[in-house]
Amino acid sequence: AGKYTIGISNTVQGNGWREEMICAMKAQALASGEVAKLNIAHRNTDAAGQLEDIRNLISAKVDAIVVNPADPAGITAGLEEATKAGIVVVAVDQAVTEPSAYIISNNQEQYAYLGAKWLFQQMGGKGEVFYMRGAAGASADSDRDKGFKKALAEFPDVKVAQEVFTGWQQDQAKQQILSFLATGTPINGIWTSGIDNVIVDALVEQQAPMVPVVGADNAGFVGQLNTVKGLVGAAVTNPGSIGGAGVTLALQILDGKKPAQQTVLVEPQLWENATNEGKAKLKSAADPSLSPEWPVSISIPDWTTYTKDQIVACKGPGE
Amino acid sequence: MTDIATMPRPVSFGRRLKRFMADRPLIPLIILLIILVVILQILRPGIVNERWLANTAKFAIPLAILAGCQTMTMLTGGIDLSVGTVATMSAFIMATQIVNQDPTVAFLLAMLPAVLIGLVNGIGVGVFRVHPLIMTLGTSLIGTGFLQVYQRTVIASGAKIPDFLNWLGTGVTYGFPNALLLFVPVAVLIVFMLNRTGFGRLLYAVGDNERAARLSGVRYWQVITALYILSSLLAGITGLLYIGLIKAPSLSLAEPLVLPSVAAAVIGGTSIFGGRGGYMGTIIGALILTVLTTLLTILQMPEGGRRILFGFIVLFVTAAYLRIVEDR
Amino acid sequence: MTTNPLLDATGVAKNYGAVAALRDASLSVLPGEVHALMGANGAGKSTLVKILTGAIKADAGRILIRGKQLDVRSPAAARRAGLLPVYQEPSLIPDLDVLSNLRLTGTPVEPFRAWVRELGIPNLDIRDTARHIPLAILRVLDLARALAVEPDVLLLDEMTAALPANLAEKVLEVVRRQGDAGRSVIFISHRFVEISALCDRATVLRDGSTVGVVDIEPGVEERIVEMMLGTRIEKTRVAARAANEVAVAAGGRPRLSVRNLQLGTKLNDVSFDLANGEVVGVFALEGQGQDELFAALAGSIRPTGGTIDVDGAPVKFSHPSDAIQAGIAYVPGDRTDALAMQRSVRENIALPFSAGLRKWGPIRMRREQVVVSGVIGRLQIDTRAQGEVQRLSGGNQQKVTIARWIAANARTILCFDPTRGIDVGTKQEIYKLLRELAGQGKSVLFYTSEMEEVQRVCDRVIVIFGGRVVDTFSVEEADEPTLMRAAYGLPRGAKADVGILAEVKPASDAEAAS
Amino acid sequence: MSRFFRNQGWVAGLFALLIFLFVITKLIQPGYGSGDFGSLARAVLPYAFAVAAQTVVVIAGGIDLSVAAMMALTSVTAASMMNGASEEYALFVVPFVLAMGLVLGALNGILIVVTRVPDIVVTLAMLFVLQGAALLVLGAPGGAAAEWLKASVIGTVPIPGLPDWADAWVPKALVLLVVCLCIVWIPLRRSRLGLSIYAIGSNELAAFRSGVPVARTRIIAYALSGLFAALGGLSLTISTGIGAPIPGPYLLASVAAVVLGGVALGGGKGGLLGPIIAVFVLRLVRTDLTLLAIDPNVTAIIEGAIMVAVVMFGAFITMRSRPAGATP
Ligand SMILES: Nc1ncnc2c1ncn2[C@@H]1O[C@H](COP(=O)(O)OP(=O)(O)OP(=O)(O)O)[C@@H](O)[C@H]1O
Ligand SMILES: Nc1ncnc2c1ncn2[C@@H]1O[C@H](COP(=O)(O)OP(=O)(O)OP(=O)(O)O)[C@@H](O)[C@H]1O
Ligand SMILES: [Mg+2]
Ligand SMILES: [Mg+2]
Repeated sequence: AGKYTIGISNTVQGNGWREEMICAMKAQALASGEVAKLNIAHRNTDAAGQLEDIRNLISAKVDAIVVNPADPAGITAGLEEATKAGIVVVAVDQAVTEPSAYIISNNQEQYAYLGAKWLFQQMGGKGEVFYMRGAAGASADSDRDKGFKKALAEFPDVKVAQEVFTGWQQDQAKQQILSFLATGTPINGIWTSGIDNVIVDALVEQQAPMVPVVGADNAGFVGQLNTVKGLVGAAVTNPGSIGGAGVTLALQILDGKKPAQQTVLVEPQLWENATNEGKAKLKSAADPSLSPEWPVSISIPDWTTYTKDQIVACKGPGE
Repeated sequence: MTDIATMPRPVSFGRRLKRFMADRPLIPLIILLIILVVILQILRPGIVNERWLANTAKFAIPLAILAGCQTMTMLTGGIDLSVGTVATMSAFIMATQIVNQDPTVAFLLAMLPAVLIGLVNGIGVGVFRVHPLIMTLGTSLIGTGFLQVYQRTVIASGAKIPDFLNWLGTGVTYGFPNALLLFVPVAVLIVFMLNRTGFGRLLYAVGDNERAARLSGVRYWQVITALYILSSLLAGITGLLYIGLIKAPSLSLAEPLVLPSVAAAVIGGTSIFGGRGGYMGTIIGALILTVLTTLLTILQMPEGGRRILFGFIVLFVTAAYLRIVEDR
Repeated sequence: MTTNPLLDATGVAKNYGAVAALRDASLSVLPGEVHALMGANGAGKSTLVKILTGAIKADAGRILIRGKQLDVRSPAAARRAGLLPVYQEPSLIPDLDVLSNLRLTGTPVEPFRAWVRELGIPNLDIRDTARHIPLAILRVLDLARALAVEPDVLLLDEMTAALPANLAEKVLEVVRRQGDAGRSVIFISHRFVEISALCDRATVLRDGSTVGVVDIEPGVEERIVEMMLGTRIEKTRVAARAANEVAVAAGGRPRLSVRNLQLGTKLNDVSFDLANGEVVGVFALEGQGQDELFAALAGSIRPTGGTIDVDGAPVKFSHPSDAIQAGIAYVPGDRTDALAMQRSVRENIALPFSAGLRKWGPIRMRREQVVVSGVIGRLQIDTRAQGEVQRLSGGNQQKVTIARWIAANARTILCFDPTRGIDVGTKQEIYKLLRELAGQGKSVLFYTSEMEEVQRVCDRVIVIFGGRVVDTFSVEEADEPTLMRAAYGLPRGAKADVGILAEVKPASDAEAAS
Repeated sequence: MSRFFRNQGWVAGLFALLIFLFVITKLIQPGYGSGDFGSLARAVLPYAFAVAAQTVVVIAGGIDLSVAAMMALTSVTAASMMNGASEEYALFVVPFVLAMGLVLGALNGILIVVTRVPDIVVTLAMLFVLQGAALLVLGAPGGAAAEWLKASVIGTVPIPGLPDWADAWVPKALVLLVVCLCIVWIPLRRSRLGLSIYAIGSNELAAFRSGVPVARTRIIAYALSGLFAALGGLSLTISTGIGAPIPGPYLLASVAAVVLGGVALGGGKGGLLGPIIAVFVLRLVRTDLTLLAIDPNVTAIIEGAIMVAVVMFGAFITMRSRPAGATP
């Protein structure tokens, strides 16, 4: 058994990406052999609630806290208190503004930019795009919006036909795409903020003309990219396994191996099925045994050491 | 002097119309629905076509069934906030159990938590007199917790949507969504139950005056327990229908339907204080909400503006309906 | 007339949808007068009071107060104009204690306490929450609260209906003195004794219109009844109970046999029998345990001791449905306890049909319709507003509570003050009905707050005092002084030396005359 | 004495439960000290204001579904106004935001009174409207809070004459909470207005007939609710230093705490102390679950079960305290 207690704070429960992140944290803690106990605060709440959780973790005297911040700036006070109490703080998935914290994050702006740029190229640099965002008012959503707008600026002939917020809810997204299809407005591409497989479903169901679709590397969507006839699309990686990487980083720091910089960005990749090379990547990435909401990139080279069985088992040390 | 009061005054056409509508509260509700559809058609000419109608029905049906659960519980002065969780649980269990179970077994397993949660709700509310809001909120938290725990045991085995549910959820036959095959009997049953069966009568009576019902020999806990089990069962079935429609088993699948289901029942004229209301109004309420959602989706405006508009339209529709219906 | 009226309302009309509650009501009250407002159930008395006091808005009409036209828009405005009502339903806030209720209405506390004592409640704790206070006391508190602000016009809507004899007596005394002190009182009651003892004049309403104003003098009751009932009079004339009408042969074991019933401190030792075909009266002052007795027999509360036998077999009721199973139905005194107010008359009457688990299935609508309209006809329920029971007048609501059990064909009916707030005509109907039921071999236990009713319906009467049956009389023995004496716990044969008894006059109202 | 227990027994019981939980906490984590108590007080702050907001309207016989959205709107408004502004400017921002809460709350009340639509629908509609408005103010979390405001909930209040160790147990956040609530509540509770709020919740008809201006009282109750919600929104901005347009989990939490605190959802009964203690209980349970490192999926089950169990227990003792059953 290991020697450290690691605290984890996460503020979204019940979505596949976050569940994978938690499982990655558990699996990595187990695989590292250095962690005696995980102390996980995992519930639906806001920044104030996350502050509460962080302070509770401080009270519980953990050695490190890995946090997926509800907001980059909103939990500064709690992170500062943690650092003062000698606790190592690592933020995953999103950056935080607290300077003492270490950050290992997916680059959300780049995520959107990469996918949007590919999409606009597929559309031949012109036409109408259906822009399906995440949850209005969430910071990850506004970061992605920046990336999307950046790409849009590079393609002056591409227009946003309609912008909707899916709230990252499957049912809302499906209802929205169906409503939109019913209007008969012609579109040339669909960009989604990770609620992707229901969109393809809807296109198939309604026998609507297939247009290029960009989504995330969720197992369901990756499977569709491989199998659905006529579907051209791209999955942009946004690994939930970043959580495991966060645990690794925290352990490195605890062991005295501080990284060179405070911030490590995991750059997204894009897998498309328009080229043979891309198809091959998608084939190898596909994993039909995973829950369709889980990202298929279940590990991050150099950062995670667990096996697929371990993350799927979703067991931490002592469980 | 006295003549003014005693003479039978000629009743104006407006008043007659108003009284006509007041006696048939469904008519103004339907008119409000039609107005919304017309607005939609004006904003996006051509949108109201066969396919749109089918899609609207598809999404309105699960909402309407859940709103049926709310209608029935609200008649007794209660509310069932656990329907979202129950529907999600049934859907998720179905999708994960079908992978290596017989469909019948999977179905029974999927309905098991529904029955259990309904039973616990019923006993809590009916026997221990816990406020329904707290009781169902509590069981929905507990249910969510169990679902999370369960979810971890099936990560490796994946999920599948049974073809039948797929057909039921998304299929269309001669322009009619297949979901109607489930919904029409359910709706007829609920309406019949509320109006023409002893149990339905008791729901109204218990919600109106529990002491009076008791003195008439009604055992409150029996009615309430049966009610919450029924509500949960309906929610479970809705979950199966919904997973056939959405085809993505998530741990929060039906949660977004909970508040709208309450809203649909209230817009449809059911009183949250009990004793008053009916299911036909609720169905139209669900349709109104679904059309409204479409309307807002296709509107080009900032999300904040959309929500503000949504709020005001809901308020306006309900207020207009009340104005028309109440004859004071 | 020499003096100007204090309050003068003319041409008041009020419609509820298709129902005309008031068509053309007028009412003129002189200073210092106790003015009766009379009318059959549903005539519009309560509606008129509500309009006069701003609780609802009239559709038409003119209201003058001290000769000035005032627009009384709310109860608060009426209060400022010197009009203070005691409505037919208690209006203390249930969840506030009495003191807070006083503060809410800005009522001075000391005068209130004085009035409460005066009205015969010596030991009121004003920190008690209104919800926990019995109905009769609440009515008195309502009155005391009104009296405490010394209104110019006091409007009392069936103030005495829910009161036991001793409290009613005090109320009448106080009201009479109001008149003497130069204040006006509008007094609504269905009891002619009270009207004749108290009032100077009476305005009579029928079907929402004022049909006459009469001075109260001996013998005027006949005329009032005529005006009140109009065409209904003929039916009412059918005499109540022929003196020789006796119970059908009460052979065999008693229908209901109660032995040594105990319930906490409320019931100490109650034993009596109720035979098939018999109407047994229960007479008691307020709070002697009669509520608990009825509730225990109805299965509403569990007795702590004693036995109840039905048809010779011991029973233990743990829920009203057990009692109903045994054929015992309970008509509570407070109709808000018995009715689903937002539901229709039909549903309310048919409610017991669906109660049992086995009856949850489809309803045979046609059969139900027949049964329900049968009892509606039999009790002459005014069904103009039958869609919702809450829109019926108080008296008609009361009838629905009884109709339910007639429809369900209950073998034994426990009636707790069933004629509370019922007009003379209907009262007669109910007396007749109860006798008819007895004639069919059914049995009735009948609590009443009006002594003369004992004479009209009962075969025997038991008197309860302090939670014990203190005496049992046959109907022939049960004259009012005897009953009163027993109700005060005085042994039989003692001298009638209690002050209040001296004032009890023999019944001399219209009903007796008919 | 017996009346005290009848009226305050529930609150006393809750308080005992709270003390019990503190003992448990100390046993789980012997190092639990004044600093941790300060954390608890800060965590309680937004919940407590949300619950106060809910309590006022529930006592008045209504329910406010817009509490959390109101907090979000006031929070983003405060945060965006203070963004880049001087420290002194916050002196203006605070009263402005409070006034905004008061006015928007009153708007809730006015809409209920004018449209005669049930409270639950009006506040549900307002939930969307306020959410939309919050999104228009700030499209994503952001803004700032003045330093002195942030400092106002950190640390402890030195009370003259008290030894340092005792001072350490008086966190500023707690003092702020108590002061804010008392300033509004205590004078209200004793006033005729306060009685009127209870009266309309207890029996609206009786209240009207007692001369209570029902409409005005209802509007004031909602305005007060808005004021408390604005305090809650401010406390969010103060503790996080930003404003977030997505409402936090305060709506359901507030309803749950109201019921746990002994306030009847029908209105007319209860006080503010019970719900506030209930909030402390719920937060402390959360702390204990974290200290014990309970599996996060199980915490949902435990929280739900505790909520249900406490209310069930309450119902149970009420039933027991009436051995003779309901009087007729
Ligand atoms: N809210 C209402 N809606 C419809 N009808 C009503 C309403 N309130 C009263 N009515 C009707 O108005 C008529 C007069 O009722 P009101 O209560 O004034 O009678 P009342 O003379 O007081 O009778 P009682 O002696 O039985 O109390 C009745 O027919 C009643 O059904
Ligand atoms: N649904 C109904 N509609 C109308 N009248 C009814 C209904 N149910 C019962 N009754 C009448 O109520 C009275 C007694 O009811 P009760 O339920 O005790 O009958 P029962 O002896 O169980 O008869 P059954 O077996 O027919 O239900 C009978 O006069 C019966 O006609
Ligand atoms: Mg009346
Ligand atoms: Mg009477």
